[in-house]
Amino acid sequence: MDYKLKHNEEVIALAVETAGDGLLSATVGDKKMEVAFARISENRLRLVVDGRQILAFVAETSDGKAVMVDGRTFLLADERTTGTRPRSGAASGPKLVTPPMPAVVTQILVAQGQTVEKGQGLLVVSAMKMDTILTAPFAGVIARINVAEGQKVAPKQVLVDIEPAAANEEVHG
Amino acid sequence: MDYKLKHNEEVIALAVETAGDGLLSATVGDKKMEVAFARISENRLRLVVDGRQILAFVAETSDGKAVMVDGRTFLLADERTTGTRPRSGAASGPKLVTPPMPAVVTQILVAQGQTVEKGQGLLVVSAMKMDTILTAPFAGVIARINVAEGQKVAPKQVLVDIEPAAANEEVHG
Amino acid sequence: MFKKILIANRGEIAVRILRTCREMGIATVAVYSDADRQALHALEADEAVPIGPAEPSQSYLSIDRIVAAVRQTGAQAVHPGYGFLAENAEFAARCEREGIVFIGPPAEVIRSLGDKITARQIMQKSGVPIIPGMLEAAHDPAAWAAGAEAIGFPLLIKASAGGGGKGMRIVHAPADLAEACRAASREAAAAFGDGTVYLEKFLPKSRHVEIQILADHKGHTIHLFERECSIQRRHQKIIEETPSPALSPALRAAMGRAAVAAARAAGYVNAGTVEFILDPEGRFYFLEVNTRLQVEHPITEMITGLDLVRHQIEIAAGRPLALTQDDVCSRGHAIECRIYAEDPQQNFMPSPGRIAFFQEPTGPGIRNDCGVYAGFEVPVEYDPILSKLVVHAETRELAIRRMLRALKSYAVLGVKTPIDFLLDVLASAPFQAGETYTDFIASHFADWGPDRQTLELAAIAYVADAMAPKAQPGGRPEQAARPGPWQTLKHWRL
Amino acid sequence: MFKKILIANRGEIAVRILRTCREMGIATVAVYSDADRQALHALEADEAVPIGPAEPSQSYLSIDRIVAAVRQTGAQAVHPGYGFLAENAEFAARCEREGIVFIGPPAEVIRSLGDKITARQIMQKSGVPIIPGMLEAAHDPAAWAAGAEAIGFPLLIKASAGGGGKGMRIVHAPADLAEACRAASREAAAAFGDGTVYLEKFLPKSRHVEIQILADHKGHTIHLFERECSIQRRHQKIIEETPSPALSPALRAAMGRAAVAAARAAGYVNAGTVEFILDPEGRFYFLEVNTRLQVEHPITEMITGLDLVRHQIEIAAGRPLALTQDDVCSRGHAIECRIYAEDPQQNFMPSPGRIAFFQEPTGPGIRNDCGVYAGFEVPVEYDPILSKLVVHAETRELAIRRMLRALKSYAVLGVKTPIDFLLDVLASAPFQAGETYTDFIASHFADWGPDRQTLELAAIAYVADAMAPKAQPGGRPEQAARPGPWQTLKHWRL
Repeated sequence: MDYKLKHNEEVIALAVETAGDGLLSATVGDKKMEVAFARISENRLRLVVDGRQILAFVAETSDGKAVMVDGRTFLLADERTTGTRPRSGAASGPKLVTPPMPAVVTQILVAQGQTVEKGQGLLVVSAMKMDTILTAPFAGVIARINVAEGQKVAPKQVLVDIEPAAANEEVHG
Repeated sequence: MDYKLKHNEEVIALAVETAGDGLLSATVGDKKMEVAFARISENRLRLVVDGRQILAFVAETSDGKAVMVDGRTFLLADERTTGTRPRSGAASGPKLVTPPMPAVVTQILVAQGQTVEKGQGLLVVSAMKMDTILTAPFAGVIARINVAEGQKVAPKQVLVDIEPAAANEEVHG
Repeated sequence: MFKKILIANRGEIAVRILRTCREMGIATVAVYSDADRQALHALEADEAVPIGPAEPSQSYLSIDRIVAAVRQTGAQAVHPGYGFLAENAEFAARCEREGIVFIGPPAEVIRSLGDKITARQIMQKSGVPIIPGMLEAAHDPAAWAAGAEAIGFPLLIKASAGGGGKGMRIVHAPADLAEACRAASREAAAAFGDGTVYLEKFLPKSRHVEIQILADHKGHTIHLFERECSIQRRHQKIIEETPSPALSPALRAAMGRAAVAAARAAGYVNAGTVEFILDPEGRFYFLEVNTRLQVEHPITEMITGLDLVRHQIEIAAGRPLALTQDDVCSRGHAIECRIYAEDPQQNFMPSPGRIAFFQEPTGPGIRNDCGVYAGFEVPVEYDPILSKLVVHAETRELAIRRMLRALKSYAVLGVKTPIDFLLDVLASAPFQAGETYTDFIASHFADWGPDRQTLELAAIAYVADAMAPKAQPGGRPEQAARPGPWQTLKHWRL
Repeated sequence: MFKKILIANRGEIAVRILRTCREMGIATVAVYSDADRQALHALEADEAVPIGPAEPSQSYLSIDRIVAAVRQTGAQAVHPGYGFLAENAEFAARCEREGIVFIGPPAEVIRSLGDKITARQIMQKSGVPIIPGMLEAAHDPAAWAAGAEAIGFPLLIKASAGGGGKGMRIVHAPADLAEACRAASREAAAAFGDGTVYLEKFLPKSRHVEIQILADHKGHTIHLFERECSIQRRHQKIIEETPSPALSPALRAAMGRAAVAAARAAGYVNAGTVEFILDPEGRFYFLEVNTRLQVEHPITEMITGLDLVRHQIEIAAGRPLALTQDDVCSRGHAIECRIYAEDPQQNFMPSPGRIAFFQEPTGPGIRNDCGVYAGFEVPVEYDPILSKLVVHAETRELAIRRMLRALKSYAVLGVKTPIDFLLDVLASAPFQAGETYTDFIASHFADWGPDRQTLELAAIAYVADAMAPKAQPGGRPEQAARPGPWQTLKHWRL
């Protein structure tokens, strides 16, 4: 069975063969690994990979499975089951006005109908004492402001709609 | 609503009135307590009892609920839902040949058909490096030995049946 | 001694303070905002008082609400922790007026040390070396130019009321000076309500070394050695250690004396920290005094064996400091790693959210000052610190190894943390060589990315998790359910 | 240094040893019996080798199987922990023959110190005070009577090969002597395969004080101060502390010197413990040498800041001990409570079973050496120790308060533990006064029962648990599911 697991923008392809109860072999790139595995508890697995025993911690999150091995945690999602890409500030692309993390809108710097330059500050969001200015991804006119000051917002949520100035297509989300 | 909770051999009677969502008043003996409560997680509850906040830990076990408050753990069972008494070495009574805790039979000291005195050693069980000799609760004849050396045994399990010597009724369990 | 203390803070520091209170037999009152109903500090206290909405200005920063909570519960003293109202002179003064003991220095001391220009003046008068630069505020381009002329470039613009990097600018050339000063002043005015800025020499290759001090009401002042805090991201410390790899015994003694002199000059009472900049030639300069318990105080506790919070409370209760300088000795080496909810791959952007799984490291010489638990929703409104992982061992090398082991066994799933980043920093040659300068992360870890090989193992774990039978409703995995003697027993004759 | 070490033990001590190995960069091999497939030590090691059925004689006590596991994994050294094969001279000799490093003293030293009569002879020859009594084995009533005549009553019969209270009898009158000797001899023969007994004076009001020693291959031997281990139930320690409340600095120095002399006399190498009986007049007598890491070694680590397991491994690797006696100093006070799976209400009867919920205490100065976790089935076959809770603080009083706080936050549900019993012992006046004699529990806590008032609170918690909404399948309690902004967000336009 093949798995395609997304990690950030990258896809890790594994060719997996089961080799009896609690045994599998996995090929990643040109590396083949023999693996024995067993569940210890809901969130803990015991793996033996090429003779070395590893405790892995796994938990479901809203964006996929968080998997920790040797103190390193990765957010992985099965490409087959994810319609959209895993959430990520970078992944949302430069065309949307959306916060990079869950945050609170602390200041709105523009008004509906206002013309903005590319890179102009539109609003300030704050998360955990860190302020971030969200800027216009392209020049245009503010078509709609979808949030108010004090409001909680989340990644992928479009905070401001901009009507592009030039021949650009309109971008919502 | 009234609760009768068993703790060892004792029954604790609580008269409980609910006073809205997450509020109750409980009377134990002649003491009435006002209680606010909320669940934090599967095994943790937050209580405010007469103004003092308490974290309580609760888990289901095979013998009832284990409840920890201030470092003290109690095994409690609702009398209405427990047909038998909570397991306890003492509770099993002196008439049965049964181990006080889960254990392994390490030695059998008598044979079927043998006559035994009250207090005579019948077998040795061992748990966690501690040996315990189980003795005859009354004089009689060994009717049946229900276990073998090396076997795991648990409380309430009758290891040896004794036919009473005198007018005693036969006791199985 | 106090019967009841209110802790005007949240998270790990509130939890840490209430534990010492409990050990001292003092009842504890927690305060919590709407976002913190289920926060650990609110759960673990003897009483917990709601003080308003999530927004800090309406809860943890609201002097009126904190004072009302003190009145309501009958607490005799307030411990402010760090952050929030900890260095707010107005709060300390209000407590003084209302007869509530503020566990920290007098309001007047907080006020004068909180103004950086005033603090520089105090230090200079008492012979504590300060960074070359201005001793007066400057409000116009002419004054800035004159100051810059005397100091030389590169220089640093700083806000006198400042902190946390706000209103701070590095200027490399005279042409940029005026505009940078104006921008810094605007930023300072917005952040602190005071746009006053001043100029200092910028010391590019430097270390941040601070000295812990303790002073009682009788003026008896001692220091508890240094903490090296050079490793920072976004002007915030992320790894601290003590002893500093840069200090000789003679330099340590000199800095300790300077810190005690600085505290005495300011009329300091209670626990405080004197921060210094240390240049590569071993010259040190006063930076500022933090008039509160420092985030990184646990490493000092590890090497001295002292409970700083207990000493704070005892001093606040008017007791004389029983320790002399000679009583205090340093043993071994301690390191702290701050475990923030943040993404080291995205410029340490905050990462609030629900903690789906949480397992703390344990073992000899490991301490984790923690404010969260599995199932807790880390709020977006507050500082992203989840816990401070602290180790203590016989030597620096052993402490690093212990920290590596501890980090490798620390599972935080559901929010991002810098644990894997910290693993790579601790394992790096420059860190192990003690080359800990303030530009450390920019110099060595600017383009850090996660470990490839472990990513592959994690992918395998993902697959194994999908394949391994899941837990039954009872919470017991199926695996453990293969019939063993204990399962079988249930069906036996009872 | 070794590349790989096999840990021939289980539970908390195996976990503790493998952590130090990991910090030293040494790969670890765990061994486990069928009952321990899911045991923590087997999960945390780099490799885990099954060695047979649950029955100790066929797994952890099987020299052949342990040696086979060493061969199979290529380990260079074996750490035996405590118990099982730790003081088995035959196992140490087998390792020596096979070129496997045994992390402990030479087999010959284990052998001679394991025989109590031989050990007494060695000590007497080198001037270490021994308990008045016989220096030769006695096998018949005439010899017993002669010995008793010289010693006086009450006296103690002891098995020369003995330990753990087996083959031990107190005799108060000459009439009981012969029969008691015969019974003790039978018991010793059954337990140790050697029925040799001897007689000693019985010291009724005494303390058990032991000295930790470290010795390298060059004969350099130091001591790491004492541990007071008087509080015992069923001849097993349950609370240990250091410093002992009974020792003056002069007595501490004298006992330290005696312990070093004892170690030297025996040709001791590696870590060991010299046990003494201390009478109320401050006279001390050699009891025995434990030729292994002691269960209660963590309290010594707390006050000295040293990692004893690391020193054991370094000595075993042939390194000279870098420490001198003057390098070692004691700081603060440390206490250990042993958390057994046992029922303090039923004469500390073992209580194996499944741990349904488990939450360890945390905070400054707290260490919990632990071998179990939530969901683990504590096996019936082995020692009932679950963990050792250790605290360290500035003074004895503060250490007691810290331990009380730690115990109050330690949740072990599913098996019985003595946590509430320990709470009452630590809070008692005789314990706080340092009146810790070996008869402590019999004298003060013979009819202990659980706290009534807390039982009522627990009953209320039972009711609240029945009433509070239970978790949804996702593991999140319904309570947290009241719609907040983060829930709502999911339905927003993406």
